[in-house]
Amino acid sequence: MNRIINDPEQVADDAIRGVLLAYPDILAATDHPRVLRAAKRRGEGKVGIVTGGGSGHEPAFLGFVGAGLCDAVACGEIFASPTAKSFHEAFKAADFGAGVACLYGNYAGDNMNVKMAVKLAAKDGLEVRTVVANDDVASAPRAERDKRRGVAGEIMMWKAAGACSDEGGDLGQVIAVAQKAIDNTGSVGIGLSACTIPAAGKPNFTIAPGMMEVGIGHHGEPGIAVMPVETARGMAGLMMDRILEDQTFASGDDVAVLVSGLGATPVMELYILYSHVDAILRERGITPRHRFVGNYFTSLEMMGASVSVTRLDGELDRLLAHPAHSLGLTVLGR
Amino acid sequence: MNRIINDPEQVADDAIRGVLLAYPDILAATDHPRVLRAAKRRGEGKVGIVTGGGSGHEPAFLGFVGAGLCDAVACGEIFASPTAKSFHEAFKAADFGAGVACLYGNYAGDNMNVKMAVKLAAKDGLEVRTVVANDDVASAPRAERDKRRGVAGEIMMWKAAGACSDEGGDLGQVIAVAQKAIDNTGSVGIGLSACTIPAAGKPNFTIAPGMMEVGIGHHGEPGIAVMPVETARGMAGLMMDRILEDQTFASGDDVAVLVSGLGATPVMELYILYSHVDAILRERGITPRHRFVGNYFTSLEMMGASVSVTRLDGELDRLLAHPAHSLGLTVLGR
Amino acid sequence: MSAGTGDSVSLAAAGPILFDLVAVIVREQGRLSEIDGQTGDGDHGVNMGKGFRMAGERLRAQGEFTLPQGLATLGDTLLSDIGGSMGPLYGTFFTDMAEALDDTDRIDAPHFAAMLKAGLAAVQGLGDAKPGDKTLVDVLVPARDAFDAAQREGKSFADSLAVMKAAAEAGLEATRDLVAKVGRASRLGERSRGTLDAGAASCTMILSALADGLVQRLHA
Amino acid sequence: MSAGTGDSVSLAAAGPILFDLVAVIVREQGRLSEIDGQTGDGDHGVNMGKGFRMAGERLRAQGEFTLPQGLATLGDTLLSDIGGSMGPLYGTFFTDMAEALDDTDRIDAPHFAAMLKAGLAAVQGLGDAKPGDKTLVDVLVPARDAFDAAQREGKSFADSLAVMKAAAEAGLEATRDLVAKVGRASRLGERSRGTLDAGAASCTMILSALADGLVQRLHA
Ligand SMILES: Nc1ncnc2c1ncn2[C@@H]1O[C@H](COP(=O)(O)OP(=O)(O)O)[C@@H](O)[C@H]1O
Ligand SMILES: Nc1ncnc2c1ncn2[C@@H]1O[C@H](COP(=O)(O)OP(=O)(O)O)[C@@H](O)[C@H]1O
Ligand SMILES: [Mg+2]
Ligand SMILES: [Mg+2]
Ligand SMILES: [Mg+2]
Ligand SMILES: [Mg+2]
Repeated sequence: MNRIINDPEQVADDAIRGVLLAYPDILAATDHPRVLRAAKRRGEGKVGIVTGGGSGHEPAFLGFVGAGLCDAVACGEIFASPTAKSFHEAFKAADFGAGVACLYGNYAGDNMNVKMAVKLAAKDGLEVRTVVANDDVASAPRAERDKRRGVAGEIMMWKAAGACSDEGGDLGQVIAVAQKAIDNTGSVGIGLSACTIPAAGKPNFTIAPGMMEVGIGHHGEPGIAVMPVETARGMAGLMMDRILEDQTFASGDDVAVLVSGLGATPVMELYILYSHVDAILRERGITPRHRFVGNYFTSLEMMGASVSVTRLDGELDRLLAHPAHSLGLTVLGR
Repeated sequence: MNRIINDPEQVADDAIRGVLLAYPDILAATDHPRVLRAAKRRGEGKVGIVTGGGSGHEPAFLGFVGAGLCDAVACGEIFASPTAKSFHEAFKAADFGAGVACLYGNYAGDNMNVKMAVKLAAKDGLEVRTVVANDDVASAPRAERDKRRGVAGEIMMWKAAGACSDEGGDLGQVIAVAQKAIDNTGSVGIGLSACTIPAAGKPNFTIAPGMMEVGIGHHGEPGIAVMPVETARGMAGLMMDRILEDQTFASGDDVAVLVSGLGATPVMELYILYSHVDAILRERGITPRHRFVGNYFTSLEMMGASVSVTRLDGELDRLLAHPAHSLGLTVLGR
Repeated sequence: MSAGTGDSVSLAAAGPILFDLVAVIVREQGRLSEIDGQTGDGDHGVNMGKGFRMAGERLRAQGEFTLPQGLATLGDTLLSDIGGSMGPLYGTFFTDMAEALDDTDRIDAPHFAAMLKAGLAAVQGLGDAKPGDKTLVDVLVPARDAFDAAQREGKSFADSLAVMKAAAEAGLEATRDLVAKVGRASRLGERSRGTLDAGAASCTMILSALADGLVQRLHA
Repeated sequence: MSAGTGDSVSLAAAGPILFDLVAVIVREQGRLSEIDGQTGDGDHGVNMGKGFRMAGERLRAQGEFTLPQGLATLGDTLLSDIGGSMGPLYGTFFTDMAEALDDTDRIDAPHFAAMLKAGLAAVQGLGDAKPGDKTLVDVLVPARDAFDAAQREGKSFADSLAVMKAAAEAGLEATRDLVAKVGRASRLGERSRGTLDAGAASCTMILSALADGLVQRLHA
């Protein structure tokens, strides 16, 4: 296996050790080896923002801890939910006396571990409220929204909620903003090649050369169609059709767009994809006011990309423009 | 070919179109389609910083245009030097009346196109001076330094020179700082898989599964050894041996370190690699004062990583800490 | 009072049963992963083996512990050190089983019934799996039903445990014909039919070891 | 004065030779890439074809042009639109050849010699390749030497051009035994021996087309 690792079982821990050495100005260790917090602790009275999820999605999740974003993160094994204990410790690390918002993605393991952790925190008297991202419109029909997976749209949720907390919002407001951000976000991914978890040593799904999987999940979960590889224009069309038909976007709408590579796709190809996403939006009278194009939410070395679109109101627009600084995202403010 | 492109011949132009749509606040078009400039034009009297090179290395080269970095960039076809005309137009776009520093990498095509462009600029009365990066210590023995390729260490050169220009340095000072930065930088890459130029449709070199190529170049140029894949610790050791033996680093030295993925390597593995680089430096009493770990200088979807180490003096240390903002690198300042 | 009276066992004497649970999971870890690999991601044995091995170490360090203390340690270890679905599911399973023995220092048939009920409720409360979804619930539900029925029929604690064990094994065997509705295997839909469920397999091992341990001690 | 006097050609009449250069490169583009593919990255034909085709379009749009005007357009197009090594090398080659015809409106043997000398100097000034490095210099140097020798021997312009053509072809053939010292092929070291050099091949085509065009017009 041509990978830069030591013991395949220790990959998640080894990576955390490295990121702490590389970025001590952004991330700090806690007493729990799988929990990191923002290096610059925020003042008392701020709502704490916590996220967490499996490793292998870097810069997600730990790359969205920092000023104007999350305060603490729980890191799992590759593609596996963090433990209940990790989430619980992350809650404690993000407790500044105003409660904690846990903003994570809709996966069975994460749901269960967060649920247990919220129970444990309640015993300590710490109020934790949750928003679970379900932005992947390809993962279930709209009528079964609660079955949809959370993917790169989570970044919009963290950004908005982090800014709201920064602005002094209380727990109710932060939760409401996070929920609004994710409710107004739709995402779709296209997979072009599989990925290999080091401990497994071989891919646990396959995408044939010349084929693409539309609607693939962040761990290779099956999509809605396997078909011959399309042009970038065609891929953008397929993804945007799904996203735009799912919610009623109207001419005159402002949106935020995030195009993320899944790991191995050259960044220049993400720019190409974005050009078509931009054109499709503008043809419909929709204006992309915030644009993020890069590797934001990956799946190890999978090839492919995801597109996320968030419909904005004045509040979300303001919150997305709010300054933020982390490994995965820096916004300088307008 | 499982890639996100339209016409394989148009990949470079299509990507430029996309990046301009996505980041109009950072990059602006010029009259020449392959030349981009910083969106926020800097004041008169500033030394202009220009770079350029083949496409497919994103975020390099265009991702290092922005505040505190380069002012304009010439973009070539994938892995091919920009034209003399492109460099010439980039010089004009970065002409604020104080001369232009062209800081690029040591490749035959780039050398020739820059040389022609400098001649063309001289006819307009525009003074352009050049520094050619040759930081890849694996590409030729130290005695033949002028044959060495420029790789990710170029980023240190752009960063230092951009900051010096920002501070009001004149052309001579900017050139001197750029030369000092690159002279004090050594880089080595390890390749773990090949990459495919879309127009070619198949890789034009190969790395066998289970094998790695130490000292590989940014376009797959042969390295110094092909050997079985090592652990992350072993890879760091091989790379650091080469870098540290090339220049006399001494206990007590301060350095800047850049670990860049070559495209497809998961970012978490770059963190693992960094942890060993950090340990090796500290064992020798060398302190990594600036650390950059991520995908800074890639080779399409090649797997692997490069390590660059720059020995710092007070001036380089200050210049690297100077604020900068571009697609590829943001430094908030201390 | 002796360890076993024929119809109850002292919780202190039952503590070491935890090592039997650890032993069977660690021993069968390869088989559990193999079963998971047929429809899931093939890591059930790895997840369980890691958690139970860690719990075993903590228990050995603890030295003396009662059955509920041991179950609590096991549950806590799973919650603390095993992510994914199994950590919280088995974690809360064992934690809540331990709590069901709060008010006693001996375990008899009614306590066992209460313990099983609490464990099942914890799993279902957290994971929402219904019988027929092809999970460990498809072992727990028939096991509980069989134990309760045996009790209603006036069977002894030991005999009821034997009945439960058989029902658990039958429940496991029956998962072969089910289509997975939750968990990773659910992605496969119809293709998940025809193989056992991994969680059901580990749950059967756990219930059997528990039953065997108690039966041994009932007449000790 | 007529187009050809036997020992000189009017630059205006020689302009259309540019279309012959374009035609041969576009026609042979596949073969050039094939040669480059044996030791380099297989794109020499693509690079040359693209540049010469673009120059052809510009020349057609220009309508009337003299030989140096045409060469300048070709050189300028290569510098503007072809990156890599070939754009600047052939770009400056043609640009400097055009400049060598600045002070005349007819081309005779001394002017041709001056033109060839200027082109070679431009290529070597920019690319630093020496004879034997397995580049187009290995065609240009023997071509120039042969032309100059023929002149010294008192041969006519037309005969000198024929001698030059033969020398260019021999120079190309001789690159087969060379080991590449510059350019991408130099990575291969010894393995680059045994095949022709791509740039030498395109250069031979260019010199031949130029010679043929002039010979035709000398007696027109
Ligand atoms: N919601 C649930 N309720 C009960 N059991 C579940 C649930 N989801 C999954 N399981 C059980 O988990 C088992 C798989 O466990 P394991 O392989 O360790 O975790 P993962 O599926 O995360 O890889 C399944 O065989 C099933 O019995
Ligand atoms: N420094 C140089 N001087 C003269 N000719 C050169 C030099 N470097 C390369 N060449 C010529 O360039 C040719 C290859 O051109 P081409 O394939 O178009 O460019 P690239 O090598 O960038 O792919 C070689 O066959 C050689 O003749
Ligand atoms: Mg798993
Ligand atoms: Mg599993
Ligand atoms: Mg080439
Ligand atoms: Mg070539």
